[in-house]
Amino acid sequence: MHEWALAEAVISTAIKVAKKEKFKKITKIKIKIGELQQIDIDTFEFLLKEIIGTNALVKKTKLQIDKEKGLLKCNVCSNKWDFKEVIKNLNEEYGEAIHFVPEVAHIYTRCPKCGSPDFKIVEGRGVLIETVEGLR
Amino acid sequence: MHEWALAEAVISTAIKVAKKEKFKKITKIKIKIGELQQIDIDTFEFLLKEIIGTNALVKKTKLQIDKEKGLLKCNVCSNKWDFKEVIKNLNEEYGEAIHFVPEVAHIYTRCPKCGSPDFKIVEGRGVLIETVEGLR
Amino acid sequence: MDPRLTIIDKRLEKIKRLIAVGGGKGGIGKSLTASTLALSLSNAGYKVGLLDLDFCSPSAHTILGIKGVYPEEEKGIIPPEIYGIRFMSIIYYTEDNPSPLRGIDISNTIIELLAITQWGELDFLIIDMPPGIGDSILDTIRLMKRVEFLIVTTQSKIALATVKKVLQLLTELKIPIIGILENMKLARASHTEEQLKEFNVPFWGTIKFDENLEDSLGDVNKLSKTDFSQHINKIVKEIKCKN
Amino acid sequence: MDPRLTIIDKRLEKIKRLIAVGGGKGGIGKSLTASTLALSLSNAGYKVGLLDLDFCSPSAHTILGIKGVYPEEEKGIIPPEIYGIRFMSIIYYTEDNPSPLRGIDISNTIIELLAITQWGELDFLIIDMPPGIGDSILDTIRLMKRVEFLIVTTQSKIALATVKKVLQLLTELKIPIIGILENMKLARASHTEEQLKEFNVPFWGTIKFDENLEDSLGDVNKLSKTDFSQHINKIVKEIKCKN
Ligand SMILES: Nc1ncnc2c1ncn2[C@@H]1O[C@H](COP(=O)(O)OP(=O)(O)O)[C@@H](O)[C@H]1O
Ligand SMILES: Nc1ncnc2c1ncn2[C@@H]1O[C@H](COP(=O)(O)OP(=O)(O)O)[C@@H](O)[C@H]1O
Ligand SMILES: [Mg+2]
Ligand SMILES: [Mg+2]
Ligand SMILES: [Mg+2]
Ligand SMILES: [Mg+2]
Ligand code: NI
Ligand code: NI
Ligand SMILES: [Zn+2]
Ligand SMILES: [Zn+2]
Repeated sequence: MHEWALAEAVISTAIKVAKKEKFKKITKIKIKIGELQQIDIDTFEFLLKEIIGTNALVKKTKLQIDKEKGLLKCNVCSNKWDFKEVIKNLNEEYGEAIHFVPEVAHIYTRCPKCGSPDFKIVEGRGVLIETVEGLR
Repeated sequence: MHEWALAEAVISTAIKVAKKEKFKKITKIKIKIGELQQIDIDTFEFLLKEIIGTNALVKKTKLQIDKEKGLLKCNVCSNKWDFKEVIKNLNEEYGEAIHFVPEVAHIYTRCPKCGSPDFKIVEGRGVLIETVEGLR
Repeated sequence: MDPRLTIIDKRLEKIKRLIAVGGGKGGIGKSLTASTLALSLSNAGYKVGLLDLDFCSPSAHTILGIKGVYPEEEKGIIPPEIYGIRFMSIIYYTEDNPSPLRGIDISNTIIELLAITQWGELDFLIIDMPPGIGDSILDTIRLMKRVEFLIVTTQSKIALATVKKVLQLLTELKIPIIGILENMKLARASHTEEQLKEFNVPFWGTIKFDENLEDSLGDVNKLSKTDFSQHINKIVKEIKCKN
Repeated sequence: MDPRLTIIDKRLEKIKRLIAVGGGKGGIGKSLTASTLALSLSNAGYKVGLLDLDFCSPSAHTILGIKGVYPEEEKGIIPPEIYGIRFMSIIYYTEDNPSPLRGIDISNTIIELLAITQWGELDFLIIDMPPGIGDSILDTIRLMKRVEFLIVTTQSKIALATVKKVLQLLTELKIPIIGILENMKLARASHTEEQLKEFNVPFWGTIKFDENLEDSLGDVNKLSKTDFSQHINKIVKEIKCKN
């Protein structure tokens, strides 16, 4: 459960935003989880709630967690592809490495069109906070 | 007049686009020139026309050249600033170096708020083609 | 918003000192210095971590002969402890494969590792820097706010030209530089100390070029007996775990 | 749309061969090899260009003793010619200042230099690569489509580990590798040729570690008399300007 560290990062960041915005309560945190990181949404929600615990600022916060498609684009041939197609045939060990550090996709996968490791992770890399909403 | 090389790149690219799009004539090329590169628009237009010469594909093309503000953003303190403010007090020699290679702005200028050389050139770096329009 | 950036301070909060071993130029002995420094500090009884930030040429594991270990997952990543050193490296995820990472990927990898690694309490975190003054050094400065640098150089004018640039940059940015170490000294006279005097950084002495050093790579017992390690041991006596 | 990308092929079109000197690891002698190779090819009567792509530690000008020259502006940038070598380096724009460039900036600088430099007709363009397998090597491969690599290594297991990764990557991408050069050989036995045999790349011999090489840096006359240059001269006899 290394995802605990990322869940803690999400809650810490939301609290930091709340302090800056002078929120008395955080009503909603919108989170995107990129497919490269292959984090189970239910698990992540469970961890977020565990970390929130009894913290009054976030206790009743609605957690919206959406998947973000893993979109890759080749710097050599401009081809774009979906990480979902990659993961289907990916050795489990490599998938696990990408789960920890999404950038190692450059090591274990290639552009399906031209074979290059030189591609951009356009979206769907990892955990992002889209919005933090609250009441002042 | 090193800008000739960049003007040639613009016309070559427009012709390449025209061939791909099967244009018989290019009617308009919309160009943006970023302020970091400090290229005079009239000069650039003159060079473009010189390169176009009698090439039928581009001879009657309308050239729209707009300036793009040089926007920089600090990776350390998130401060954003305008390159126009920088250039006012910049040693001429440094400005000339940035004219050739805009990235050397990281050598001769700093974030005005925190003093860091670690900033992003968000926009206004150099010469870009926005659109190439044509008739089939 | 990138939530990882907020949590890094917390991940590093129980580390007393962060020392990055740099110099800008490649092949001057940064990795050997970082590795033996971590080893020597650990032998001196300190709690030590070692973070290899050279993702293209990770070398600390080769120098210390570390293999077959892997981090544990527990509220993040817990680096395995070898010779008393908590050791973190990209090799756990890349193994021996080439890692063609552009700057943006290097930056993201550094951020990820710093966000998920649970170092716990440490007296020292030693950071082995790659060559260059690009993403790695800029992120080290940006994300590890208390970082101090130990600078390695050789007497060659090629190395000195680069080391001067690194010293100039760190000085301008007011990053503490704890010392300059001259490595691979040859029989010919050297003017390194003199040439770097203007930077007002303590000169931590000279390590000779050692024809036989290669034999000790990968074997910590042999490594500790080299003149290189002996010199580092002397330095360690002068370093305090609270700055 | 970035217009610069379209014009690069044209800028390189009158160059017969492009040879990048790489190896992944720093401090193995890439710059010394690239510089003496350019010099030797020029002395052999070829038209030669030298492009220093190490923006953090540009060294070719230090090795060849080039200073006080600057490109001319004429439909782009015309590199100054010294010892018959058309020489292009970031130093014209950075001078001796530290260049804190992230990967994206390195990439943009390479693209800009390739788009504006008017090399004219050349038999050889020699490219001095920085360490790493990041933006510089990826852009070299992407933008200079006919590039071939000359790989430098030392006998150290630290260098070999990285060089193997570079060879693996280039082989996978079907980039021609014209030779492997072993540099800085010490008295101890070396198994470099054997260890890299699997890559099926011509082994271009071994250059000994030379205690006195440093004295020749910056002076092309002295440089041409070193064993290093002599070895490169022998290699040059085997290289043809049309592949
Ligand atoms: N004092 C020394 N004597 C001989 N060889 C050395 C010495 N210091 C380092 N080396 C060797 O030089 C090479 C580069 O050292 P390394 O620590 O990998 O440098 P860097 O991390 O700066 O690239 C390695 O092969 C290493 O074994
Ligand atoms: N054969 C050799 N004998 C002694 N010193 C060498 C030899 N080859 C290179 N050097 C020295 O090693 C250092 C690194 O060489 P350099 O060409 O800058 O390597 P790189 O470009 O791979 O970083 C320089 O100080 C150089 O003078
Ligand atoms: Mg897991
Ligand atoms: Mg001008
Ligand atoms: Mg190293
Ligand atoms: Mg070099
Ligand atoms: Ni996990
Ligand atoms: Ni100009
Ligand atoms: Zn591709
Ligand atoms: Zn700032």
